[in-house]
Amino acid sequence: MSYERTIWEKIADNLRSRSMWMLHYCTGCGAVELPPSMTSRFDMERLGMGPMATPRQADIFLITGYLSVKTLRRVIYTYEQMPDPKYVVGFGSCTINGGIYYDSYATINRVDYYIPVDLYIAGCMPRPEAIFEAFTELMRMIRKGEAIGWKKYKENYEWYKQNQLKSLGEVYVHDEFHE
Amino acid sequence: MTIFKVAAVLLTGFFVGLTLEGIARKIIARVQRRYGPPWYQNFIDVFKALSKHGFSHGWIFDFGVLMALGGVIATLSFVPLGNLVAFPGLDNVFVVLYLFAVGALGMAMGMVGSGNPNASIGVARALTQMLGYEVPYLVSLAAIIFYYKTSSISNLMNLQADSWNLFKMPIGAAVAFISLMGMLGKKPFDTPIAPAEIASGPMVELSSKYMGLLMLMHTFSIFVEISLFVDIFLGGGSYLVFLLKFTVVWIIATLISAVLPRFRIEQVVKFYWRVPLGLAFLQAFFVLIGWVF
Amino acid sequence: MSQLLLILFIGSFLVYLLTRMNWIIGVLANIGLAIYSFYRLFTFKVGTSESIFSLIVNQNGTLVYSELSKFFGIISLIVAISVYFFLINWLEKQKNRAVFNFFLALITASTLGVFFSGDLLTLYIFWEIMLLFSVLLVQMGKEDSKKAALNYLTISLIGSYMYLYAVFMLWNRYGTLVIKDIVQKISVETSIFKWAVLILIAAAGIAKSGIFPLHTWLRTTQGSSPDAFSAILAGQLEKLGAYMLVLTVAVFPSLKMFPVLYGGIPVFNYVLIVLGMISILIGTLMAIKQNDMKMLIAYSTVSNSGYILIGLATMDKIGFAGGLFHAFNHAIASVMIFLSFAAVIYRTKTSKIDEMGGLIWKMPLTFITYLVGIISLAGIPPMSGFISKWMIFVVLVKKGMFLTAAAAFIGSVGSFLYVFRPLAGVFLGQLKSKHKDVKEVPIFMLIPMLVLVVITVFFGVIPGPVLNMITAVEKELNIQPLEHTMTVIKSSVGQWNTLTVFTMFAVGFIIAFILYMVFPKAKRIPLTNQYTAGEFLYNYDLYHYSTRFYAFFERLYEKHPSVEKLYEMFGKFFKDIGEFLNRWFYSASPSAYLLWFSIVLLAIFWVRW
Amino acid sequence: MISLMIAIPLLFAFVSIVFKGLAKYALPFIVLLNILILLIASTPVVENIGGWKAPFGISLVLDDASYYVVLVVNLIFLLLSLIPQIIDKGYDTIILLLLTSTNGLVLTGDLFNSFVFIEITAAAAYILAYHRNNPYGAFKYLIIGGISGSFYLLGTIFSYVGAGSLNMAHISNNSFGQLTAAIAILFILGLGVEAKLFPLAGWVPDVYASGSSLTPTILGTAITFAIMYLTGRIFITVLHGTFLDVLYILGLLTVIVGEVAALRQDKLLRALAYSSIAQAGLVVAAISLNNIDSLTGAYFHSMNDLTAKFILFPIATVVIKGFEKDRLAGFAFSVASFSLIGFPLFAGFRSKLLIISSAFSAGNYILPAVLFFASIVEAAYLLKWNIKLWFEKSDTSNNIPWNLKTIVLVLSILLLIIGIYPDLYLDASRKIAQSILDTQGYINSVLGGI
Repeated sequence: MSYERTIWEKIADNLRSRSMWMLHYCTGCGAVELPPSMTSRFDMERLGMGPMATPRQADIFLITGYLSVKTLRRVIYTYEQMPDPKYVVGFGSCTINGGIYYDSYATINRVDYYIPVDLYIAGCMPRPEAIFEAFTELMRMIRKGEAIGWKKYKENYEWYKQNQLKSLGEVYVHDEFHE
Repeated sequence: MTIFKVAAVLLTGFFVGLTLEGIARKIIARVQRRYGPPWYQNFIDVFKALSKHGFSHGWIFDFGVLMALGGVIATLSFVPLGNLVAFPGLDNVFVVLYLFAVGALGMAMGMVGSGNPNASIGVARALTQMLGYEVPYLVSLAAIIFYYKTSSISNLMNLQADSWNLFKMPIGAAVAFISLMGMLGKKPFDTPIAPAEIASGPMVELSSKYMGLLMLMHTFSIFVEISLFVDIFLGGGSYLVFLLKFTVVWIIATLISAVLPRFRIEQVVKFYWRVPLGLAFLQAFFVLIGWVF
Repeated sequence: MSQLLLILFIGSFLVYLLTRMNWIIGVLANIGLAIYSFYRLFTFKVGTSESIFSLIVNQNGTLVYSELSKFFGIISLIVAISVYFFLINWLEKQKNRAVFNFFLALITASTLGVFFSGDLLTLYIFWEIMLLFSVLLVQMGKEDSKKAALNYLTISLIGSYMYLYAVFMLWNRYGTLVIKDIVQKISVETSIFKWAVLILIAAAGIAKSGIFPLHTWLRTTQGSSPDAFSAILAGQLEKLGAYMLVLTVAVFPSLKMFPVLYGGIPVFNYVLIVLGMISILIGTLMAIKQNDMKMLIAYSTVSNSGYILIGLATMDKIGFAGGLFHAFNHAIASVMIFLSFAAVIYRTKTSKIDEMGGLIWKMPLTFITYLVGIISLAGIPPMSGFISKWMIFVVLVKKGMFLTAAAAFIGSVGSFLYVFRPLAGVFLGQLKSKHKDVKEVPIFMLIPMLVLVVITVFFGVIPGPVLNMITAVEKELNIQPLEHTMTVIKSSVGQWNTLTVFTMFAVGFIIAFILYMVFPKAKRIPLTNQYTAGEFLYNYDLYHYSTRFYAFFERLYEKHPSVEKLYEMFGKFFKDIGEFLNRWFYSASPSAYLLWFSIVLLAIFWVRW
Repeated sequence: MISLMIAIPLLFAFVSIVFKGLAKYALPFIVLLNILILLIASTPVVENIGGWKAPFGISLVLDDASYYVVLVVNLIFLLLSLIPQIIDKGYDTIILLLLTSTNGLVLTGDLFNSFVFIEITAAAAYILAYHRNNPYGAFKYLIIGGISGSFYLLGTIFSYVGAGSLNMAHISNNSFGQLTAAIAILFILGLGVEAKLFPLAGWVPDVYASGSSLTPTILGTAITFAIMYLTGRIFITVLHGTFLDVLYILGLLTVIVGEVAALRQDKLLRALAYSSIAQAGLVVAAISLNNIDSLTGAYFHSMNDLTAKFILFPIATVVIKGFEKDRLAGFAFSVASFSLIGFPLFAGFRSKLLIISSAFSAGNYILPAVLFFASIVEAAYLLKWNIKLWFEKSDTSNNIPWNLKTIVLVLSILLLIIGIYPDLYLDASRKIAQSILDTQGYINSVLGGI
């Protein structure tokens, strides 16, 4: 399902698909797959993609492993710091259903409940070929205007917030020592 | 009439600058035995960045970015590109260099205005590095101005019709090239923008539109610096010959920067005030006693 | 002129009485006096000379109104008027206000006296009056201003007494003290005499404007004196030093008197240029280290006085004009900066850079004044500061003085560093929680600041009027005048047009503004919404980088020899001798007295027999 | 007639032992009587005591120099008498004795007579030094004073052996070969202690800074001025300028040492004591230049110095803490210290100017340099005290008696007037200098043309 877009939106989406800057949230064991995708064998840069140091400059938010209650807060905080339009890519089975840690008390089993994920990459740490297949799929979705996770987050913001509070209690941790 | 010349200069700066940056990324990729992005990748990046809905940190943040871009555009308009000279008599070397400082100060003020200490550290490093590379550069330029008795860039360009300054004053040219590397902020001297240490330094809080404007400013500033070097040391000549020389210098700079690691900031100033400054004084001494080839 | 000076001196007593009654009327009276004398400056006909009270029995003091005194008089009165306007609100928090106002009025009167004086002794008298009352004013500042005032007094007295020594040498040899006659006589002088006289006279200028050997008082005095007065000190009193340097270099024709050493510059001027170079380097490198913002600008005054001295000493048509114009720019810029600091201290009660931050959101107009001030002080194009620095660069390069040029470049690029430190530490960055309720300074403090901003920008774009005054001074001192039109400055090496630079900057700004408006509007987020690598911060006061701002650069010259410690050592050395004398000679036992008694007896015997 | 100026105060001094409180209130009238006698007498007057003709008997000489010196000394005593509260119970007789001996010292034309008067002054000074229980200081002053008195006596004896008589004019009339060197040395040592020259002036700080306001006020001003006159008289008129260069060197040393020692003092009175040493040294150095301008400058400077000291010492002893309460005393204190430093528009500036220009015209470049060094150091510590007293927060400052306040105010205004129209002091000091320098005139007036 895709929203109708103005001509400028179409051109912008086309540009956005060709130059995607990534912010790696390197948690768990997924991060080790990213260097091979950037170096000479697979070379992510030929698709116009490159790693960025701060969320302010990033378009894609790569979550590369399992999320615990503590790290989910950081994910939400960073997600809200990224400028629109932003896309989230879940990396590996840990983000899909908690992976091998699904039954632990602290693991977040479905990232989708808390922040809108546009694309999942299956595999208990997918190989670079799978990553590239996913990225080309994401580029197609952006060009077609189907990657609208950020719009969904804005529209049903309360639902997401409610989920987050239900599992985390409070997103921004208030530390009584400092107040 | 000058409006068209200025427009021509700015458009050249925009198109040639961005394509050359794309080519540079291609060269670095090939040096690392990668395929590398298409040559027009930088155009896409700039317009993608401009098209996003970013965040602003208050009026000083916006004013700083505008002042930066405005200052650099003003500087570029004064720089002659080969025989395309927007303001024939008024392009004084010191005016161009210190007008460039308006852009630097604007960016510095805007970035620190964002309130992020990474930005302040980055700007402090940028200014210290500027102190490093600016002094030898100005001394070598002073030697040239003293030799040719004129400080207007277009005159300097025409006066070296017989043999380029590169051959007349090789030491001065070497010093200027090392300072050029510092000015461009290429790899050995990119301490202010070190992504690993201070999260891309001043650019830490730059979201969409501001990132795009800063990339434009970066392109224009690269164009100003290298065209200054080409005009003064490589003779300039006609417009296309100028662009050719520009590309050659740019490729050499990229090749050097592709293989070198990053200096620490103390080492930058210590290096600049020891080797290039010594060479610049040597060159000045040679000019004084007339040893110009 | 003597009538104007009389009015000013009597007026200052009047100001004292008025301020005792009600301090606002007193300040207004002070402003009235300053504006009246500013008006009278324009009505005087250049070249008139009058006589003033006689001192040595047959010698009559003379007052001469030359182009030079008009130029410097205008600078000091612009500074005085803007600071007096500033006092309307600021004086409220200063204790014993009447005396403060009284001394300020006296200092302005005696400064004008110095500029008008036609003979060396009258100049010395006004110089000493100004010195005495400025010392009494300096010590009304913070607690350690008492020590600073004594330090300032000692060094200034060293300068002025060396000057008096030279005056008497001249009086003894030529029998006259009027500057015009001395100039004729001394230019034909051959012996070592003229070296000694000129060095001694230059000493007064060096002490007052803070050039290398006698610059240590500036840091402590500016640091602890009352804020409004440090603006006067930097704007008005430094220009006295500049006037004295003009006296030694241009009025006494150094070109004719000394053999040319290098690049058309006489030997004596070259010695001054070396001092100027050293003070630029010291001023810049020490200013980068300072944490107290007023001390930082004090060191920038040392560096800028170095520029003025180098400009003047080159005695070239561009260089001399550059030196004078830099005196004008530095006066206006340092007054703007000190007034903005006074406004900040008026509100936040501290002058340490690392105790403040983010004040731009609370005091935007003060920020604009400070910004324009540092752009002019650092010499960046759209403002007037750049024109004078450009002139000095051009003359140094034209004459092939590469070492001095390198020092000038280090000074100008270094000034970007140290002017940026208060900008980033005090105004930008995170707002401290204790400064949450800081308001902008009252209106009467803003008016002078903004007027100075307009002046700087105007003379940055159209330097014509000031350059006309400077060329008139150059004609008077028979130096070849500078060719310039209202906005184009020509030199044998190159020329540029200040108006085109400004218009191109405006065009560039408009282009950027259009780009800014075309693309989607950005959402304004609060100051505490920062990229913190995912961490939750609770105390945003600490999330501000301002202590040891250039730590990496300062490490390069950490163990530098400090001249201040050297002078403190001298002070202590004198005190130790005093201690030794007191113990051995004065509070000793009677038998010791007899010992010294007999030693004197033996000494005379031995010598005389 | 002029011998009455010595006789009456002496008479009242003895009478006052019998009637205890009498002298304190008689003092003003005695001094007024002296001044009256002076005004009547027209210079030059030579009075031979007991009718004996000049070279044999004692003759009191009142020429231009001694006229003005005695006038100044008596004016100081008059001012002192106007503030009776600082004169303690038994000390009024001592003051009368001091008045007699100072008048005698100045007026006498006879060397031995001057020795006698010096001893009386010194004796009175020892007792004054003991004022406010300062036993050790007074004892030290007694020892060194006695020794110097004996050297002065030796000098008189040698000159008697040489010239055959004790009359100053007669001694100066005939020269006695290499004996003059010995006489000059003895007189240097004899007068050096009283004139506070460098190694000999050890006693000054302890005596002046003993805390009593009477001792420094009178010793620092009247006695010093009389001694300066006597040094001039003996070394220039009598000994025709032998050993003046030794005096010059000692004077310079005193200036430097006095200033440097003053820098370290943390008590105001002691600092002022050192300042008076330095000023005395400066005056002696100026006298030793031996030309009309420098002598005028020396005495002009000495007069400014004593006026300033007459303001500084009483205020320094009375006011311990700041001037918050009484701003008038503070104003006077500041004016006095500015005149002492030599800021323009104050009296001190004029006298320093005169000394420097005379030194330069005499081709001497060292004295001005030392003078400038001295003024820098003096400015440093005097302003330190001024700032400390004016601007320190202080509540416990006992108030100054009204008559002292009026006198001090009048004197500070006088200093200001002298600063602008110096004729009052300048003419007096010029006359003193002229009459000291023309020895022939002195001899003719005393010996009546033999």
